[in-house]
Order: sequence, then C-alpha cells, then structure tokens
Amino acid sequence: MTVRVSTDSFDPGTEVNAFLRAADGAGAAVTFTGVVRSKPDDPITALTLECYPELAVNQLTAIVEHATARFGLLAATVIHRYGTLHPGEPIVQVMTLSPHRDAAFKSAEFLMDYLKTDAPFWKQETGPKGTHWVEAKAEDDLAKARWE
Amino acid sequence: MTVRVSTDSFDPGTEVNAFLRAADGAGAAVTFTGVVRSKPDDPITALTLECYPELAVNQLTAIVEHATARFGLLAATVIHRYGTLHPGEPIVQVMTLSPHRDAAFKSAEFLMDYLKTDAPFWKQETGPKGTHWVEAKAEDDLAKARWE
Amino acid sequence: MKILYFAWLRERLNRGEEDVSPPTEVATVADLIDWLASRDEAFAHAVEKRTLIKAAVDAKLVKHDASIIGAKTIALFPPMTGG
Amino acid sequence: MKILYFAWLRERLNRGEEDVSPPTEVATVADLIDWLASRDEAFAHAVEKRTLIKAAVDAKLVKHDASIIGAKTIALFPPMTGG
Repeated sequence: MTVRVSTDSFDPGTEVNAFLRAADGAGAAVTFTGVVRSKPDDPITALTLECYPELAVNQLTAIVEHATARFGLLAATVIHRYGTLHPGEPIVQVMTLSPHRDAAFKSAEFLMDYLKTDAPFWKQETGPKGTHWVEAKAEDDLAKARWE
Repeated sequence: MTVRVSTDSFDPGTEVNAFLRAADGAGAAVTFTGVVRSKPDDPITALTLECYPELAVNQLTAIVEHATARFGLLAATVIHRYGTLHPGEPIVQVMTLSPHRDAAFKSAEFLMDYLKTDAPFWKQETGPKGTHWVEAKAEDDLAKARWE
Repeated sequence: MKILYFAWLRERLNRGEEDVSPPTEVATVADLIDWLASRDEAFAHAVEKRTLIKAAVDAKLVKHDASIIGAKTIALFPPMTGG
Repeated sequence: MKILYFAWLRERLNRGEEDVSPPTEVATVADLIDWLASRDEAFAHAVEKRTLIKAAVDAKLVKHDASIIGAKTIALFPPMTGG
C-alpha cells in the first residue's frame, strides 16, 4: 500500500510498471490517471492545487486501507500532486491490484470517488478570464454516497 | 482508436504513456491490465492463448467502436497477446480516455466484459498436473449481460 | 469452402482446417454442422453439445441460423476465453 | 492553539495561519468558529454558510461537534476539490 502526496511530477507509465512488478499472483490491475484538462470552450493555462499535506496523507491512507479491506485488494497505490500544473500534466493516479477484474475496477472507482470529496486538495484554475477556485460538485458527493 | 492482436510482448507502462500523449483536452484515463495469474493452490507454468487473428481484429474493432459511441470516448485502445505466456506477463490491456472519470471507468469495464466472451481467444493452462483448456465462465456471460 | 477449427475442437478433430464441398442444400451453419457430423463420427461426437459450438463466416461472428451461401471460410470453435 | 486556513478561506482572511488562545468554554469546532467570528467581522462573513466550512483537528477530519480540547492544530477550509 502506497500513498504519495508531492509537488513532484510523476510519470504515469513508470508508476504502472513499478506497480505491476509487485503483481505476484495477481490477475487484474486497474489504473486511473487524471490529467489537467483544458476545455475548448473554457481554456485554462494553469491549474494550481493547494494541499494540506499532513491531512492528505492521513485521509488517503485511511481511504486506501478501507478499499483494501472492502475489496480484498493485493495492492493499491495513490499518487496525488499539488502545486501549479499545466494542461496535459497528470494530477492523480490510482492503481489497484486484485485476483479479479471486478474488484480491481470497483476499488479504483471507490478510491477516486472518496478522494474527490475527502482528500484536502483545492483546485484553482487560471485562464484568459483570470483565476478562480473550482467549486465542489454535488455530483461528487453523490458518486461517493453510492458506496455507503 | 487502436486494436492490436499480436504474439509480441508489450510493455504496459510504455503503452499507457503513448496513450496519454494523445490526451489532448481529456481529463480521465482508465487502464486495465490483465496479467497471467498463477494461483498458489493451483500453480501454472505457462498460459497458451490460441487465437483466430482475423476474427479477433474484427470483433475487437466492433467492440471498441461500440464503446466509443456509447460512452462518448475520446480514445480507446485494446492490446491482446496470444501464443505462450508465463506468470506475470501481461496478456491484455484496455485503455479509455474521456472528459469524465465515470465514462472512462464504465467503458473500460464494458470493453473487458465484451472482450472476455466475444473475442476469439482460447486459453490453455500448463501446470504440474499437465495441460488443460480453460472453461468459459457463466459469470463472464452475466458480466456482459448487464450492459444489454 | 474452407473450414477452420480452434482450441479443443481442433484437438479432438486432430486438424486445424480442411476443405469441403457441401451440397447446395447445406445453406446455414447449422446445416453445415449436421452435414459434417453425418460424414465423421469423431466430429459428430465433438459437436454433440451444439451450444458449445460457436461459428464465424468469413471472419464475422454469426449464429447457427446464419447463411453460408457464397462463404469462403467458416470457423467453428468452443466458447471464447480471452482477456 | 494554531489555526490553519486553506483555499478561498485563507484568501478572504488574508492569512494562512494564526495562533489563538480561546477561553476554556470553547470546547468544539463549532464553538471555535463562533468565537473566531465574534472577534473578527471578516471571519464572520467568510464562514456565514457554515456547511461550506470543513474542519480538521490535529490532521484528522472531523465534524463541527468534535472536541478541540487539548488540540494543537485546527484547520478550517472549504469543501475539497482534489482528484
């Protein structure tokens, strides 16, 4: 089980391979990679993530332990960046490993849904119109609620 | 949209990075990697996949086109190996790219569920007890049926 | 017309392909399986459980009621187990 | 006791942290927010919608009824938007 919260950039493929090398006996790995997104109708030049690192590590560790127990995972990793990022850069990567594909998929979704609402990161977008804080979405609360 | 059916090995991380480089404007990428699995209580030394390549390409192309339309994907890739593989080697990788994480997750699950029952590969396991054909699982038909 | 066999069907028949010339009344996959079974006891035994036999006509997955008229290649095989 | 502020709450207050010494009857997160609001109009305005204020006590996420007795660090912040 690995949780990493850092301003350092990470390479998605390198992380996938490192994770799979631990795949002794496992059949199914699911990786979610979140990339800074610039919408054509609402372009951004930068995304700044503010973070409370100590709480982030505590929260992500609890979420990963919960997912590991609930879905019987063999391994799970969460990597989350903060600081200033640009379109195309990876923000977050969640990886889960299970003997079965269903548990690998479900647990990765579960981790992302919890992480969205329960991990202390705050996004600020910078674009041609200036800088604004991204508002929390009600749909993210709903996505989390379906696991309860 | 990419479909690759080959006896060549592939590197999961290299494929993820190549896929993400096409992620112009997208926010969410999901990767499923299936690895040859040796169960502790039923170890295998080799997994041989037989394939009808021409039909496999036709079927996988149709499945990927279906998923792309149904889930509004920006990109999707399926890589499937055949021939003789060993425990720990990747067999299959499915990657989906969407503006939204829900569509990326759902479409990757959809692709795997269809691929399991509708792509012409046949697995043969070799272990201490000899060689046998893997039987099709009723649960795979059920997993597919939930999308209908 | 070429027939391809895969997996345990190929092994039981001891051949991966063969060329056949069925009579014109053999119009569907089901007809073809019946006709092949009528010529060959090993084949008849291998396809006894018809639900375990899948088929493709010219590299297109089809059901047993599909036409084989004009087809060049018919594949017969067990349920698929990829992924 | 140290108070940390994040995101737009930090911006509106124009400070990321401060040291405070609330009286002993300030026993919960809710009490603390009320007490801070009573001292500072800008703070009172920023936390007007209490449901938009989340809290952590010593790097543990808590509800507003959680105790702050003996706590070293309290963090107050808007709903999280990571991932």
